[in-house]
Amino acid sequence: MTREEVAKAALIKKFGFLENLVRIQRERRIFIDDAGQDFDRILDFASEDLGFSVLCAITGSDDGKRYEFIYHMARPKGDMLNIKIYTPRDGSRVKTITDKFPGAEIFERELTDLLGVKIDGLGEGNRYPLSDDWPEGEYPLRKDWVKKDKKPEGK
Amino acid sequence: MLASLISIFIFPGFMFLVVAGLAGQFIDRKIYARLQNRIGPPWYQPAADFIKLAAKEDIVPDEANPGMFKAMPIFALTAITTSILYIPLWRDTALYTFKGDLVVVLYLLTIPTLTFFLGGWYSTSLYSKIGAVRALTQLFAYEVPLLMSILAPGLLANTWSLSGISQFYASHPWYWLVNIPGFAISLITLLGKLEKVPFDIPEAETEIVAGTFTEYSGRLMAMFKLAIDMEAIAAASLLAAVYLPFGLSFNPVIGFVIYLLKVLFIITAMSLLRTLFARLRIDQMMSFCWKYLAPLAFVQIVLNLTLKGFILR
Amino acid sequence: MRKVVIPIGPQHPALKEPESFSVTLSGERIMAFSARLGYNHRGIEKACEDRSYTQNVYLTERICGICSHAHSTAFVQAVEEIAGIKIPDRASYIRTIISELERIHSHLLWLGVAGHEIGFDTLLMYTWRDREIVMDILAQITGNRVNYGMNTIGGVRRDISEEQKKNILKAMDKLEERTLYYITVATSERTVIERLSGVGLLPHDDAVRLGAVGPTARASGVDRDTRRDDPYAAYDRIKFKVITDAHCDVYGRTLVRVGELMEAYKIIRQALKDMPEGPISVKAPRKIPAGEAVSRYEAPRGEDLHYVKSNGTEKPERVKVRAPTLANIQTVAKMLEDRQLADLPIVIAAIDPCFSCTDRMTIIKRAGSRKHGAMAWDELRAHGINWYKNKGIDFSELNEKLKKANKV
Amino acid sequence: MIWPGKMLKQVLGSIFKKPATTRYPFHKKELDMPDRFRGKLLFHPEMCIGCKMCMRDCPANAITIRKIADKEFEADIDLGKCIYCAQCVDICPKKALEATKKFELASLVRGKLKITFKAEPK
Repeated sequence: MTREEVAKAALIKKFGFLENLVRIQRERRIFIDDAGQDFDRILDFASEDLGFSVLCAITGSDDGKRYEFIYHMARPKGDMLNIKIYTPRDGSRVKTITDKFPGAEIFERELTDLLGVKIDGLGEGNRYPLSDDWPEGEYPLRKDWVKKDKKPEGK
Repeated sequence: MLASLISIFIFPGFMFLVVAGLAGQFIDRKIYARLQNRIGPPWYQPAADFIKLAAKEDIVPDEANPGMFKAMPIFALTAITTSILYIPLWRDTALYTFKGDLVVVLYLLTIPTLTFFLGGWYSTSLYSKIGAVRALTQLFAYEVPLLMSILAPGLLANTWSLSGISQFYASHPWYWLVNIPGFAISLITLLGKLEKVPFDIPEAETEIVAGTFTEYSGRLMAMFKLAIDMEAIAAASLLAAVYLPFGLSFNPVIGFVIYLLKVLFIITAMSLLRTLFARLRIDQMMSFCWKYLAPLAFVQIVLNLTLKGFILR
Repeated sequence: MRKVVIPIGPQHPALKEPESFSVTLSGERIMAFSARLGYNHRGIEKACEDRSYTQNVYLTERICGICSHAHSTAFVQAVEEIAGIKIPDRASYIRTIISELERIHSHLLWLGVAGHEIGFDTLLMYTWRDREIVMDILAQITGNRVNYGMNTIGGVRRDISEEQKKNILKAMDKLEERTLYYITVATSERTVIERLSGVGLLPHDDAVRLGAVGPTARASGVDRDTRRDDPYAAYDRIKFKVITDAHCDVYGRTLVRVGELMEAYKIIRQALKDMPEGPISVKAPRKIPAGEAVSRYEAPRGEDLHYVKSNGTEKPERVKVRAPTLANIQTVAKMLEDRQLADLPIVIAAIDPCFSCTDRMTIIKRAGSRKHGAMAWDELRAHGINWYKNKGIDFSELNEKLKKANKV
Repeated sequence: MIWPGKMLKQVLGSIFKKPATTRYPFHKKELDMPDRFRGKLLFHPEMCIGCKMCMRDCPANAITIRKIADKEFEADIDLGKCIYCAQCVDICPKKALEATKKFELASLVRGKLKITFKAEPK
């Protein structure tokens, strides 16, 4: 069994419902397609027991119906586990992971600014990356967001 | 009356210092550039910079004390112009001389640093204030070794008059060789006085923008820049008079050329020094000055006193 | 002295790009540090969604000027993975060579900037002079000094000819000699050591906890390198050492970077020797099938991560970029703990920050209302013209002359 | 003890070396761009077949091909928008576009950056 298969088997053994949700896309790339309610426990298990201890990034995207969040976790060996969770578009809330990964703060602020997601438990701090005078309620990465101002053409 | 006005404003006073200061700046920048394998500026660059700055609008910050803010560059210029009158340039006597003028010149040359401090402090900007405090802190570090090493030749000559020192070394050739360690110390501390690398801490641009000069612009900035250039010439003249007191007995033209060569040598040495090092931190600069330079200067003084006591009785 | 808060940025000589830090000082000592990022936000991630894959190769390349090859390679790798394209061997070797040449120019650039930040301009002038050697080589192979435009989906756009091979080898010898010299300077110039060692400490555990990447992490003894751990291009066929250091300070980061320079020369020699003959690209479809991929790349500054999601059309559904600086910036606060203001520029510079990469996105927005007291550009210009007029200097004649000259 | 001034020898040696910098705007002889340089674009109207692949692929929408008569095309290139990636040159099936070595394109007037390559009347 390869390293990826070992990790997959361990995940399924611990969390039965992942049976069809864990996918090995290629060498060193594992995806968990929907971690659902158990996200916290899966994250703990992956980072502590399976060794996916490095948080590389958090991707947030909007597919028109719901928001998708991908937590890219890496192992020093080079394997990458991508854990996905979904939230509904209205009243979207996610719990912060800064208590486990202090480095996640900037990624979570980015989600707040660009997707307008509420992150529960994220402390006060400077916003990132939009400017301070950016209007309320405008979230560029949402699919229904449209550019309002256009730069006037030069003389 | 007319003669003294000419000597104050034209030669060897203000005008001479301006021209020599700009030329000195050019030489310094050109050598610095060539040592770094660059072409460097054309000869008129310092003058062009000065004219450009002088043609700009002066902006005085709302918060600043306008009187102090505007007066400081003028104080700096005045102090330096005054100091050059007491330094023997190409003869063994200066234009004006009295007992103890060495100490007066040293303190006149300290005034520019104080004006940097006050100018920075009264412009009330945070960068300026930090720069001002650094300028003053640095002053306490380099001033002691500088003072001790410059007074040492005077101790040997048994006079604290610059003209007296020149006359003594003119009548006792080769004695100046004793003062070479002091010369080295003065050169290094001079870098601190003129705020050049490795002691450009008060205006370290990557840390505090332009330090004390952050809020200065236009003519006031031009004057400050000019003051630094003139200070370089005045200080180099002082070092030349104290440490390189030879070739003073020729006719004025040859004497003047020799004087220029001495100043050129000192400026070149400073350019070379500032090419070689990284900027120190203020605490490192303090400990360097007090741990190494001050004891060395003290050794120089002891050496000179011993020499005086035993040989020149 | 009471505590003061001083702003470093958005415009500050220590920073080569606009970013804002505020530092609380007590005397010279740093008590607190906070960063406000986002000044370089250009909306690239959003813009990627409106453009085709081919256009996006060039757009991602312009995320950053220094690590342009890193971003475009990471992007095309992700797209190739989704589309199931296997690029020719020669193309992957060429990508490896360009990537190492880029690392060389980036590290030499860093060495110069580090010299400048500690007031050692001579080091800056010398390293940047020698950096021209590798810039010339890059210009010869790819056409330009930065933004090489080398990648395309399915391979590379330009081949390396026999003559260029010889030139590269010659340049490597020259650069190796120069780098050895800089290693001696960095390790035996007293003032440099005084300014670098013990500054910006980032202990191993903190580096791991805060998610540091690249040379910043490796200088804290974290043995991690995407080139070896998650090989891409031709790195799985090339032997190289991963340079680590246990100093944990800016001095260690300098040693890691110069060490990586030496490694890069070896990698390029090896890649040039092993490079097989053959085509340099395969044809890629304009429409990429639905799918997703995560691509990692060891940029000069650390691990660069691109996530691409496609939906079966000509345009991607989502492109996510995690530049190395974003991972590293959070270590700066730790490094600055209890240091002096004078250490701040070099500590920030030591993570080799690239804020353009970090910020990526904008939507251009006209400022609706001017702030009180600020002048608009036209107003400022009119003020300037008037000011000079009052002084008796009139440029209007000169302007007319210039206009005429421009027309001719 | 480690002494400062490690670069002394090299620095002094520089005096006798030719400077690495050039007087750029006055001396341009040294500036020879490599053959693969991607500079200002050149359009050959007689070769264009109007497939508009260049328009489709341009990341900056800097190029516009206009049909003026049967089999006659004009190109508008906005050098202010162009990012000089030369993708249009690569994609053109008839080699109607060419990247030249010209790079000094700065202008005080934005309008000057828009250039039109007219087809010669037949």
